[in-house]
Amino acid sequence: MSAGRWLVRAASLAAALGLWQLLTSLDVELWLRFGQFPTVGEVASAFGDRLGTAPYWQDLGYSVRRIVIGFLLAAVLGVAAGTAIARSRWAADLLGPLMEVARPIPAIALVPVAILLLPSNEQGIVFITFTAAFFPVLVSTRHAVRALTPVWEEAVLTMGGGRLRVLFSVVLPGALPGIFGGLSVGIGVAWICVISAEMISGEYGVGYRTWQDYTVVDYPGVFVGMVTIGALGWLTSTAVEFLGRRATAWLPRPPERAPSRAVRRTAAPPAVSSPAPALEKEPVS
Amino acid sequence: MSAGRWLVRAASLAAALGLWQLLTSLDVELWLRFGQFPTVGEVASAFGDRLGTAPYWQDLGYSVRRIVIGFLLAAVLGVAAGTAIARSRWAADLLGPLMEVARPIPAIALVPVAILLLPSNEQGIVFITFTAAFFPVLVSTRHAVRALTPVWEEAVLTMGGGRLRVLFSVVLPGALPGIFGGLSVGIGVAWICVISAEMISGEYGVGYRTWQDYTVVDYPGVFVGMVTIGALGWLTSTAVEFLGRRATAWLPRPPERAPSRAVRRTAAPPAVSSPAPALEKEPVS
Amino acid sequence: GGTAGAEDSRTVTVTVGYQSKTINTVTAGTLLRSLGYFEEELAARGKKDGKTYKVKWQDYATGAPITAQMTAGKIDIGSMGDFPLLINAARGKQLGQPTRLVSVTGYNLRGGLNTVVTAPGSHLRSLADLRGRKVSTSVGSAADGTLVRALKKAGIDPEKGISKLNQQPSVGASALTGGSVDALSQFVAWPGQLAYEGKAKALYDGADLNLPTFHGVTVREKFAEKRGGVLDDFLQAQRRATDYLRKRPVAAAESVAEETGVPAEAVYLYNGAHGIATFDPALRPELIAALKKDVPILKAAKLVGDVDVDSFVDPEPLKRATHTPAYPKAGAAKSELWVKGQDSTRTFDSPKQLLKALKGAEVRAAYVPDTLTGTLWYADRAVWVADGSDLRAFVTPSHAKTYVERHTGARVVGYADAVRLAS
Amino acid sequence: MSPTSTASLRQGAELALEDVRLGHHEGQPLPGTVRLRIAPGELVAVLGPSGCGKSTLLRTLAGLLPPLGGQVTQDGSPIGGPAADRALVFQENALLPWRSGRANVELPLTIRRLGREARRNVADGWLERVGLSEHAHKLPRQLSGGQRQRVQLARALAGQPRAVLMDEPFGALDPHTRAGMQDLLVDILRGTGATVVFVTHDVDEALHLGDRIALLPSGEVLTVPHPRQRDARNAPATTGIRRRILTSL
Amino acid sequence: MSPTSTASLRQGAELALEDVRLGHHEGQPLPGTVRLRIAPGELVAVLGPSGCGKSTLLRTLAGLLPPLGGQVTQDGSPIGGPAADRALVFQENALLPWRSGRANVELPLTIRRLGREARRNVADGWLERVGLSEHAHKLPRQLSGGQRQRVQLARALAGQPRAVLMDEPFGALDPHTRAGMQDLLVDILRGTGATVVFVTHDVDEALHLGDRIALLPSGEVLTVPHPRQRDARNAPATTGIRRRILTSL
Ligand SMILES: Nc1ncnc2c1ncn2[C@@H]1O[C@H](COP(=O)(O)OP(=O)(O)OP(=O)(O)O)[C@@H](O)[C@H]1O
Ligand SMILES: Nc1ncnc2c1ncn2[C@@H]1O[C@H](COP(=O)(O)OP(=O)(O)OP(=O)(O)O)[C@@H](O)[C@H]1O
Ligand SMILES: [Mg+2]
Ligand SMILES: [Mg+2]
Repeated sequence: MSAGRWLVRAASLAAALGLWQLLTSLDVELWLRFGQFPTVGEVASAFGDRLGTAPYWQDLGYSVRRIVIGFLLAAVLGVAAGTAIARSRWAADLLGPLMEVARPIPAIALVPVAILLLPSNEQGIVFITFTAAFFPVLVSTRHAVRALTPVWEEAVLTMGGGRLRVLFSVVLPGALPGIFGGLSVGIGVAWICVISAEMISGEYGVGYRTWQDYTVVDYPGVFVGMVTIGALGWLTSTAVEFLGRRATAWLPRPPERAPSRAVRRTAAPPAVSSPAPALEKEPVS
Repeated sequence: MSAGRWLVRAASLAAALGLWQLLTSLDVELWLRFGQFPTVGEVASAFGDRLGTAPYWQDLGYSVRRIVIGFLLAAVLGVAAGTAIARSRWAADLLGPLMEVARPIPAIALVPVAILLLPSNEQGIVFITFTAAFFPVLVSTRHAVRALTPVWEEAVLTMGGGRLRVLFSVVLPGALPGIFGGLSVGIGVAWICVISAEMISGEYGVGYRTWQDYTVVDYPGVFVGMVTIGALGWLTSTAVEFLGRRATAWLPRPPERAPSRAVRRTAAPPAVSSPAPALEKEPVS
Repeated sequence: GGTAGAEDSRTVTVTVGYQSKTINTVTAGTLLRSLGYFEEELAARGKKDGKTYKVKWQDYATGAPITAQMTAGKIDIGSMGDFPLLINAARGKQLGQPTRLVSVTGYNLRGGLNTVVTAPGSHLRSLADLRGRKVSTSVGSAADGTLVRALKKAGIDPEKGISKLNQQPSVGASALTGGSVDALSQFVAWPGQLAYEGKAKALYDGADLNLPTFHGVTVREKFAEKRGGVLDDFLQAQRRATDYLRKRPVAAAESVAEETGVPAEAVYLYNGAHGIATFDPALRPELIAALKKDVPILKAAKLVGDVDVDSFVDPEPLKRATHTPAYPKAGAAKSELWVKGQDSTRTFDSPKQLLKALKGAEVRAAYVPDTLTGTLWYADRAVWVADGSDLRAFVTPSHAKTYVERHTGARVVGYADAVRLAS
Repeated sequence: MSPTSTASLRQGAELALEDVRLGHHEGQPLPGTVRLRIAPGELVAVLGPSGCGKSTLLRTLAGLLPPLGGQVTQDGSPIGGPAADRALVFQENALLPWRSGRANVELPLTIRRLGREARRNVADGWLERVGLSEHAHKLPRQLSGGQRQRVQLARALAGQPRAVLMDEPFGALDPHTRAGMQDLLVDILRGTGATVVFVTHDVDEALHLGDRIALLPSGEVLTVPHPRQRDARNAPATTGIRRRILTSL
Repeated sequence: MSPTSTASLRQGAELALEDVRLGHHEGQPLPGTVRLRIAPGELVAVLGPSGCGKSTLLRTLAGLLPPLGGQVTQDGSPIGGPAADRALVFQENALLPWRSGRANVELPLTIRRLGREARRNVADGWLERVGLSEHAHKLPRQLSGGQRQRVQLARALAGQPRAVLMDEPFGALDPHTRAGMQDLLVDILRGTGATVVFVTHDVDEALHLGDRIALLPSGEVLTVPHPRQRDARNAPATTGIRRRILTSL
């Protein structure tokens, strides 16, 4: 990407921050009410204070580890289950209904389940993160696999490929763009459930800390948590998108979208005057 | 779908319930610890008790209304924003970074924001539900639009179609399978955040009730909530999937997957004995 | 892992659940942890029996997750308020992990730990004004109990007379700030903290009910039986922490503030020398009696069935563990002035004297007791009444009104006027 | 704007490539440059070995690919992008898979804002002319290869372009259908005077339809002695030029 | 299992259709039934108008479409599904878009568990034979239409099938390249003795390559007098049969 585009992107973020600062420092209250919102300055100074402390980085480390483990599990199992459901009638009939009923169960509602079911709190947290990311990956994979062009599979079948071969040579690579869409959504959903998951924690984690800050109504602290989670989420999802772009490099991608110069629709043709061009042999190349 | 398949599906759910009953009533504790889990019977009786009460149905009504409004908003805006980001460099540069940073922000962390920002509690709840569903829809749409076969757009361009025409005749219909994947994920995520959203409520809502039951550690109540949310989520996502299947009816779909009878790989050929068949004119049809 | 009591033969891990933000439990949580007394006691025990003892501290926002973890056998010792304790007792029994109340952390004999507050600019003057208004509280907490009882006393039907929003305390605080509720009934730390930050003012003082409230320590029965010694150590450590808090209240408050993010001034309001809470591990009979009176309220809200308080309360371990003499019962509160940079406060016999002393002092915080209930409050947030030459402080406007009605010539004055009058 | 009225007003576009360097943004540019002027109403057949750049040439003329060098003009003004003026019949399947054959043919008419009724009538007329009335309701994937090609043809012509760029439009057709389509094309062009650039692998087809034949990559442009006369197939001039083409390819 | 050793062991499959009713599960069945026996090593060309069911026939033979009636057998046993025995060159682009041309050709070899090295050598050999050595690294979308067709051909042949079903494999090729491919095909079949069913629209191609020609939908099967002899093009028997085909279509 060009330097100019990076600039635009940075400017966009800066403008958003500026708007926030403006709205909150002027206590604007036009339908939306910014009066009680912390200003950017307050959040930034709280952020600065936290950045220097060891617990901040400890929280960060814990959360990232939990999310990454949960997400990796979700990626592997989600792709596997999604593919199975899309490809096998038995899997669709046996797993499908269970998955569909389990899918909407709220992350926080899993807090007691995780506490009761799993031997340790860490496992409980990873379990909730996993669940959050698992279903988006599963559903996207299922959709992507179902939408595959059938002729690819047919080609491999006529070469004597079996189910496994079709799976690894056609289904997975062909569904990869859709699967990566699901992974990108999945990592996002894992983060949006990090507070719910870390409610179990009792000790560390960005989500845990944010909720603790909220219990003492420390809004700048809550915003520091939100910003931190936003940044971490951005990093992880950028990593996923980057991998995705590498893995689906075969997809046609417009270079930099060609600016359409000049006329698109030529106006009324000029009067038919130009003489028919010479039809004799012309040099071409 | 055949009656047989419905049977298998029902059996699968029943088996899962049976397993749960077995594990909990025997207090199995092999790594996973079912000892403290409520049994199916306990949950069912709590469920039965609740079903008969008016508040149960009131909660249901509130939650469904909130989710549906939030989801519809998310569907419309998510598809619009996702398409814009995928198609326009400016949109990608201006909105992209903001969206990526805002995307992972936890639903619960939005509780104070929603309360401070929006005039009424209902709006706050819808806002959180909306946010939960918005990003999955956006990301899936963006991926689907980016993966479109370019020749479709080129065809419409050579017919003189402008940007809008390409949008409505190519981009949206072509991305529809992916978009519906995103909508299906989105409605699921909206439900998994219903508790976070309804923390604001203070009065009604399935999510609210479930959390309330948890704050008094009433496990059968929590499970009733989970089952209710599971069922509602299933209904809504089935509706979305159904619409999706209608809208993308043009996709090739295997009939009922043809069971591969007989030989797939013929064994070693029989000894070359069959006489060359008559090459004279044979009747064919 | 948090597998409570998990051990190889040599190592014993004890998991303690606490609520750092509920500062009335600091002697079994935040303060105890930072003082390290429990670890000290266990180390001594370890020297004797050759085992290694480890403590896992887990900090939660409310009592519910602690109870949840206890029923799953993952937390051994937990601390929480009186209503959550009853839920803890009920669920523990129900789920085959019975628990016992073994000590109290802090108490207030009149119920001053719970307060109903409104937004600073609110026009509401008394509890009766709440009729038809939106009030946020947490169902299943002592604050809800206070609200229900107070409304009944004021002749308002707690079900229909107001519109009650059941919210987490922090959600309720946001709702109050955001203006979507008219009042907030909450327990320790929130009212004091919100008032200190200028986000709320007191509307109703829980002490009006004259019913004791407290926080206590609960332990899993199985743990208590298996590791009675460790429990003794805990109670011993708690007692030492209580001693420390009573001896050095300012240092304790500052340490707690540091750990929790609650302003030290708000911590001191509750945990100070004459703070609203009195710290004493003893299971006083009046507290147990009050606990019994709470059961019907929870039952009416269909939150628990019957709770057998007598079998829940177990005074034996405390008797076994502590050998120091009991503390006296909480006495009358006094005015306190906390001057910046000081590690102890000055005490005054009357609010007027405190106001006088304010002049020229670099005040960190000034506290005055309510004339009617004795509940401590910030001098600059209190409602002042000039009665002749005397100056009297009240937590809520309705207290002041009551007083003014009874005393001819008395009138409500602003804080600035009061300060002026005092000198 | 009824289809007939516009048709009579319109006329073929003049297309010109001046020292154009062809290529795709991903690969290397194709060797050599192309210079070619196509008069309004002229039909130029393009012949050349597989992979020599015929499709690239058509896409460049259509405005889909910017030339890597030189200038591409229509009626003297540079071509900056695709336009309804220049229809392209793609070599690959470019039908929208979610639209029936008929709906695909209606597309350019929708773009020209024809009413629902008119659209349908015009589309049905075209589908009948390409022999697909019975298959109009089918989705592209339910059509045979040749049927798809004919739908594409109908779609391109339905837009009444001033220039038609066709990339092997009859490649998947049997001789009989192919002859029918050729006749159709000749008919239409007589009516509208559209300019045609036509890629084919069939030398006889090129000799029958073209006014001139451009040979890629050599760059020779040959004038066809008897364009669009079926009986001229074995005329000596035709045989001579056929031989020249076959050696040249 | 080296490619050469298997090649010499293998021989053509015998394919037979007995009163087969063709069709797709979505549409109506095609009219009539097909009866056709193809001897091992025989090359049958299939001719017929667009949309008559040629592709459907090939897909049925490949085992991709279950027949709606009748029986399809290979060497006497019913065909239950696709198998490596019967390679299909699809009419549409059936290359896997995420694999380069070479990787596509390697696919059947991977399935036959050839080693990495051998796979690459064999694939490169095939790509050279179809004239695409220089384009081996390109993705399908970076190839021209004719190049894609040739990659498909190479891929089908690389699998050393006992029967090759080809759906207009040379449709997008210029005459020169086409002739080369025809020769290649003849060469290969001589070597391996594979059975070939070959859909084409080019009557001369059918007459040159086929042992017999099946005309759809009429059902006639004609024996070619001088198969695979270039000089027999204008022989009287050939001319006669050509005329018959053209009237019959
Ligand atoms: N998207 C692309 N990116 C890079 N190279 C391409 C792309 N498309 C085509 N090419 C290359 O450009 C050259 C010309 O391709 P083009 O499609 O124009 O050939 P053609 O003359 O139409 O051939 P055919 O008769 O086989 O269709 C070929 O070598 C091809 O490999
Ligand atoms: N998937 C499908 N579903 C329904 N009908 C189909 C499908 N595919 C093809 N058909 C129809 O079946 C008939 C035979 O199609 P087929 O593809 O076999 O024709 P073909 O002989 O190969 O024609 P062409 O020479 O144009 O490729 C056609 O009328 C076509 O519209
Ligand atoms: Mg081409
Ligand atoms: Mg076909």
